[in-house]
Amino acid sequence: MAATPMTLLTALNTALRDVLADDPKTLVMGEDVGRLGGVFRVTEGLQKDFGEDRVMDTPLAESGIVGTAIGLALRGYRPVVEIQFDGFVFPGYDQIVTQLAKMPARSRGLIRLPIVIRIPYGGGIGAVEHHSESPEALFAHVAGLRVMSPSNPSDAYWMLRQAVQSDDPVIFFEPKRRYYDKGEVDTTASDQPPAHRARVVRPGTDLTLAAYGPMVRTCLDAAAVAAEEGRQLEVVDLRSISPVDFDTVRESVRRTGRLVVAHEAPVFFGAGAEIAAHVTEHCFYHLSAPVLRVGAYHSPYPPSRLEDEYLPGIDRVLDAVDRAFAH
Amino acid sequence: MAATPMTLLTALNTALRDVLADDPKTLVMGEDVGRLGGVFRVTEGLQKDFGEDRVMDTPLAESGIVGTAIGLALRGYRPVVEIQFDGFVFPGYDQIVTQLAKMPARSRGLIRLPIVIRIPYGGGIGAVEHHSESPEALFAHVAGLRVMSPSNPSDAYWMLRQAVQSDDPVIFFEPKRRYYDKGEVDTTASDQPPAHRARVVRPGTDLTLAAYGPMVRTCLDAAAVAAEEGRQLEVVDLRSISPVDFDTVRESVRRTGRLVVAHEAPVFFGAGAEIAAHVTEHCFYHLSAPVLRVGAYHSPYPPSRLEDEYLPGIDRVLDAVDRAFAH
Amino acid sequence: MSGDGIRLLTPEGERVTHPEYGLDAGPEELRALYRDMALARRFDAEGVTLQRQGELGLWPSLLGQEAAQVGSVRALADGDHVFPSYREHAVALCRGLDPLVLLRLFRGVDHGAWDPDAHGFHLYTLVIGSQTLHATGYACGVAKDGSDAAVLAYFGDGATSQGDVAEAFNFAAVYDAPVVFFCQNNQWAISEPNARQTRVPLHQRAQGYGFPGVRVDGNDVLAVLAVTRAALEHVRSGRGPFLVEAFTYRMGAHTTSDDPTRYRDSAEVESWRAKDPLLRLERLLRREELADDAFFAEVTAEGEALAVRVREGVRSMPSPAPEELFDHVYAEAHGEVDRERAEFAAYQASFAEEG
Amino acid sequence: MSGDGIRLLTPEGERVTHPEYGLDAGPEELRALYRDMALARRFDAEGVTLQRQGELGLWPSLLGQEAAQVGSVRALADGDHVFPSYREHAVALCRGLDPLVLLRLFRGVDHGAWDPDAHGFHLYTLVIGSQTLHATGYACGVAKDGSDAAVLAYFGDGATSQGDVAEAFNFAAVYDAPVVFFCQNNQWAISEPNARQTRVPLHQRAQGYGFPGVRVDGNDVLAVLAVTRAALEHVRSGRGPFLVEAFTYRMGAHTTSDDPTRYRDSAEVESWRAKDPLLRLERLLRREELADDAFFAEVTAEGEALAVRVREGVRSMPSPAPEELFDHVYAEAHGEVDRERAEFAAYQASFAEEG
Ligand SMILES: Cc1ncc(C[n+]2csc(CCOP(=O)(O)OP(=O)(O)O)c2C)c(N)n1
Ligand SMILES: Cc1ncc(C[n+]2csc(CCOP(=O)(O)OP(=O)(O)O)c2C)c(N)n1
Ligand SMILES: [Mg+2]
Ligand SMILES: [Mg+2]
Repeated sequence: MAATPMTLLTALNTALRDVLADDPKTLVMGEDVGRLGGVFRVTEGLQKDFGEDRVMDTPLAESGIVGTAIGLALRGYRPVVEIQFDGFVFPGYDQIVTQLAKMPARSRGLIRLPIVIRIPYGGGIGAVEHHSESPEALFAHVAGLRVMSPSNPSDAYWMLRQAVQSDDPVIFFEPKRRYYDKGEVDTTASDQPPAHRARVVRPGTDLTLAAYGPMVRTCLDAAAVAAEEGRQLEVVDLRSISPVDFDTVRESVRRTGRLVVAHEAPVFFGAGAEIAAHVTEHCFYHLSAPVLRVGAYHSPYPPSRLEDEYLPGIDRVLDAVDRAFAH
Repeated sequence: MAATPMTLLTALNTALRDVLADDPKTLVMGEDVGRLGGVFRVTEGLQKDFGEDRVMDTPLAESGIVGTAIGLALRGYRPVVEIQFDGFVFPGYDQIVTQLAKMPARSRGLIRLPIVIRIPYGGGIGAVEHHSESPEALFAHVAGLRVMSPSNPSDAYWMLRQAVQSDDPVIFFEPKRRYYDKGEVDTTASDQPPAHRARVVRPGTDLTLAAYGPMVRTCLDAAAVAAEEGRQLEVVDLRSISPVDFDTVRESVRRTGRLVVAHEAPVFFGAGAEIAAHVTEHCFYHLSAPVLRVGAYHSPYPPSRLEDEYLPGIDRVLDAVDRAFAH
Repeated sequence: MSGDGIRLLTPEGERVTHPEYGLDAGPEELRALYRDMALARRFDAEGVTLQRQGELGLWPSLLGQEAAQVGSVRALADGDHVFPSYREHAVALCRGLDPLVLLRLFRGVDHGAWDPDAHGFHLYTLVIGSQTLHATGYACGVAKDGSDAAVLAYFGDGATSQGDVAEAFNFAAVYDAPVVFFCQNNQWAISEPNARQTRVPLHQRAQGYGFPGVRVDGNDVLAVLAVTRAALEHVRSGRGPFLVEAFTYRMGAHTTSDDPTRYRDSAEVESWRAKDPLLRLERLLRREELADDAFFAEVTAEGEALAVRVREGVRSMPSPAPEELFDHVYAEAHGEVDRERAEFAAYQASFAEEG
Repeated sequence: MSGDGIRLLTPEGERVTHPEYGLDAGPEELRALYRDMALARRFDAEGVTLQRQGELGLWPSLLGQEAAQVGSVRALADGDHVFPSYREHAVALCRGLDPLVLLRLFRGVDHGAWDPDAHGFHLYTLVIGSQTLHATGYACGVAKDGSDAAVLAYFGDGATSQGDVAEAFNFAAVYDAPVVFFCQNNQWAISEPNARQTRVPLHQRAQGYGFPGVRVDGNDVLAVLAVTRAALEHVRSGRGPFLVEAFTYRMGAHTTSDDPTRYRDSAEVESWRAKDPLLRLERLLRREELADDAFFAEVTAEGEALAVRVREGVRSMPSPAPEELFDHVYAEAHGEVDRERAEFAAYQASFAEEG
């Protein structure tokens, strides 16, 4: 089968449909994932086709959802959990950090917990409080979790499939403001690189722009603008932030000599810090300028009328690029 | 009154006693803080002297503790909450992140939540799982919280007093393996620098060692060893990691040209990343070597027989120092 | 205690008695309750309209829950304190909150930044269940103060599944906190019916924590008022918390983003329309000739005036200044915020220069 | 249902009947129960001793809770699955876990890394209450599998305050999960007595979630066995969860780090000593001549042999290899772990070179 155009949302739905069909041990669970198909419709139609036993509406309790998913995984199931919005993952954070992340190491590998926790995340959709956050750094610091975020429909499909297949717990951040982005998805092209490999999505020679999830498109757009001004920016889609594919990033930076990291999350203690610190340590003599970070401010996600100021857009990315060249 | 020698533990107990005596709105609450005086005895004798209404044994539920503390603060009280061990803060994480940190900004400053959350943290005491962790980065990334950790008895006393006095929520990390360290405390010397100011605890010229909490002593010991080898390391006790006193760190690094950051927490996405990223950006041309980070590994805190390998000790700090000089 | 719960007014508008709960309400009070509900309903409808017109980002309609909200809030004394969830618009109005202040949240101008002390009405809380713990802590503080104020905490049927609500029940019980837990069981948590949240009627939950819980017909404003009054009296007397389950129905969508036809039958909605809270009070007022057409016309006119004020106010609502991003995060200076504020100012200024 | 709970054997060793619960136990079974309890007690005492000698980092003694643990675990079938807390040493022994494997946790050699499937005995869980949700999810899985296995989840009186336990109760109730929640109410959560955790007897908690809860005399191994059997039968039949509150007493310190004289009276401890679970079964066995001195001597000798094996095994327990730090964090390769493993190896090698 050739590639089909679909939205990122449909790609996710298709991936879930395919994993449910492939493996009877796979389950989908969360608030409103059944009859309603989730508030974003990522799970649309799944309960109808796979039954209430496989696609479970749960009580409204995130700790309960994650905790029971762990129990189901201990029994041999592979739950794919939906957290309704980024800001509502925290009641489940204890189960994620103290149990899901640690139980495999606690048991010296005797226990594996193949659980995927899907979290629609990020802002830019004009939502009320708690519906626009980017808490990925709070998971990446926790050993035992894999943390990833696709930026386009094809990756959404394949990375979710890989996440479900992985025997490790995966926190799967879905860029909700890109749900309706369209792209080609070839559901038969199973020779995909693993989710933890970054991808150069636009080659360039003058500066490396690293991003993941919703900011990849922003960075591509920024690179297009910069190209008009004669600067060739290389854009790296990290795809995964635990682990980070530093090989790809270092290789790029050694060529370009400059790096800007962009994410929606606040800069302070964000993913950009880890990437800047690591790359600087390992590419010290290749850098013509310090690694610069672009992200939100050290302030809670603001009311939506301020989100354009809060979130880094093309202009702020280009401003950082300018500053990197000014060095 | 002149300075008195006391342990860090006694300094904390004295600070709590003094704030309870000074302000009738101050409360102490948590599991076992009353009759028992806390599992470490930080609250010893307080319930006896101030009554059950001011020093409250709570049900065993961290979300409940933090959530009711917020309610008490809304009513005008100033609760000082004890979380029994680092690894048990996570059931309360949702209330801390979504309510405690955000309610002040949510209300545009109409609400202030002067709550201190004390957390004995860090390893090296031969404990079982969940009793040795260093989760401070998971709080520092969250806007609205202040995050600090004293390294010695005098700071323990004064920083805790300042934390209680602050109108902002403070996550107060106590270096439990330093509880029995002794030092001079002058409880009358109220002209203390604010908790968010770092302090150069050992001046030096060749390299800056930045640390906080339990690692300050380790770094001082490392600096003493290095001095014998003719290297003059400057040790900066950060004291606070949200905010970080970058002025002091940059000033030091501009003089020494080299920086090593050490903490017990895992390096990956840890506080060292933020400090390295920031300092590199702002001192790019002053650095003779990349900023190096020393910390634990990306692995859950291990069984105690492995903690000496897991935790950074003097040798690992000195190894990083060597590597910084090798550049 | 099963079925629709304690009732003092039938859907047909007839007053009935209950062995334990009674209400001695004169014509004026009855008319005032009707007016509260009617204004809330009109305000709510305007919220839906404004959202459809793109003036609001979101609106969670209270349609159908007017009696549950008005009956409960009108049981309060001035010094009492309310902890709402996010759908308590009628409660907000009755507490005296300016509706335009409330609408700032839904327009995205702020997060609902009213002064909780001004009206004894805490901020809306969107993280399900969180506020029940704040209410409990606040109530503990009230008791410590020796005040005889009481606290009223609102939450939904879905919220009862959250650990925080269970912890709030237990803390309140252990500390004898003067808090009434008021659950508006509107049968749905977005698309999930009660059966997905609980095995038993929700008021039973209280028994397991050692305090009383009752179910009241949430569409009967008189019963809600009577039961909430009794509950408040109970908690004020130092006997600890009390749970009221108001059995009602969410007539509209969960919010304007929701499409309830995907998950529930219109027959169910229709069956609840017959129990409409306003209609039954109107029937009583008319049958007993406690209000005439002029009264209803007046209330309608008042509602229209409110709607006009709200509409115009929302449309002309100023957006916040971008610098606000940095202003309220901390009470005291924070180096990171200060640095970012300065960078932001410089960045903004660079456009001014360019432009 | 109040007081000490359902009882089939008095502290004086007399069998009594109960209208709902009975136990048809022959001499062999009674002796086996005694042996289980005696071996657990001896093992536990050795744990305390080894900690005092510095061989273990910590030991949470089960002294006094032998009947609660043995009675409940012996009600299980082979394919059933246990989710313990951290004090269920008697349960572990009865499930067939090698005591030396268990002791690795307390020596700091591992975190308690046994294979949960080998004995239907999950890992110890130190974060209070967490395991009740795992048990519930596991039970949901059991039901999905169409298996008639049951799940038994242990937790303490303090744990009942945690939101996770409430959520577990509710999930299990809503999903009709075949799980018995077994609360060992040993009266204390470290220094906090029941009164600081709950307003009502804990078994009542279940009612609020719509499933049965009973209190059993936790120092009466026969009653615990009978009640747990009935509870397991209940959950196996598809009728959803069941809560058993075993009313018992923590005779020792919370753990070896604790000093209970700071917060409780010795008179209270003494009053519970009179209800000793072993003593009362011994009295029964002797009175009814179901066991003789030789039997008791044999059990004592067996206990001593166990203690010797444990002592020697602990002392000669190898420490884990440092590389283990990196081995189990992920099932599949993770770049950060790989890099740190390599750095660690190089760093270790640098000492070897130097030395
Ligand atoms: C912790 C948390 N999880 C999920 C959500 C998303 N959410 C918003 S409202 C809602 C349903 C709430 O139902 P209920 O408590 O019955 O209140 P109602 O909306 O019916 O008034 C959900 C799941 C949330 N706000 N908070
Ligand atoms: C979430 C959490 N908070 C705090 C602790 C510290 N702690 C360990 S045991 C304990 C008391 C537990 O009491 P209970 O549930 O009655 O069990 P018992 O120890 O009596 O067997 C506490 C507070 C913990 N382990 N986990
Ligand atoms: Mg509802
Ligand atoms: Mg106990």
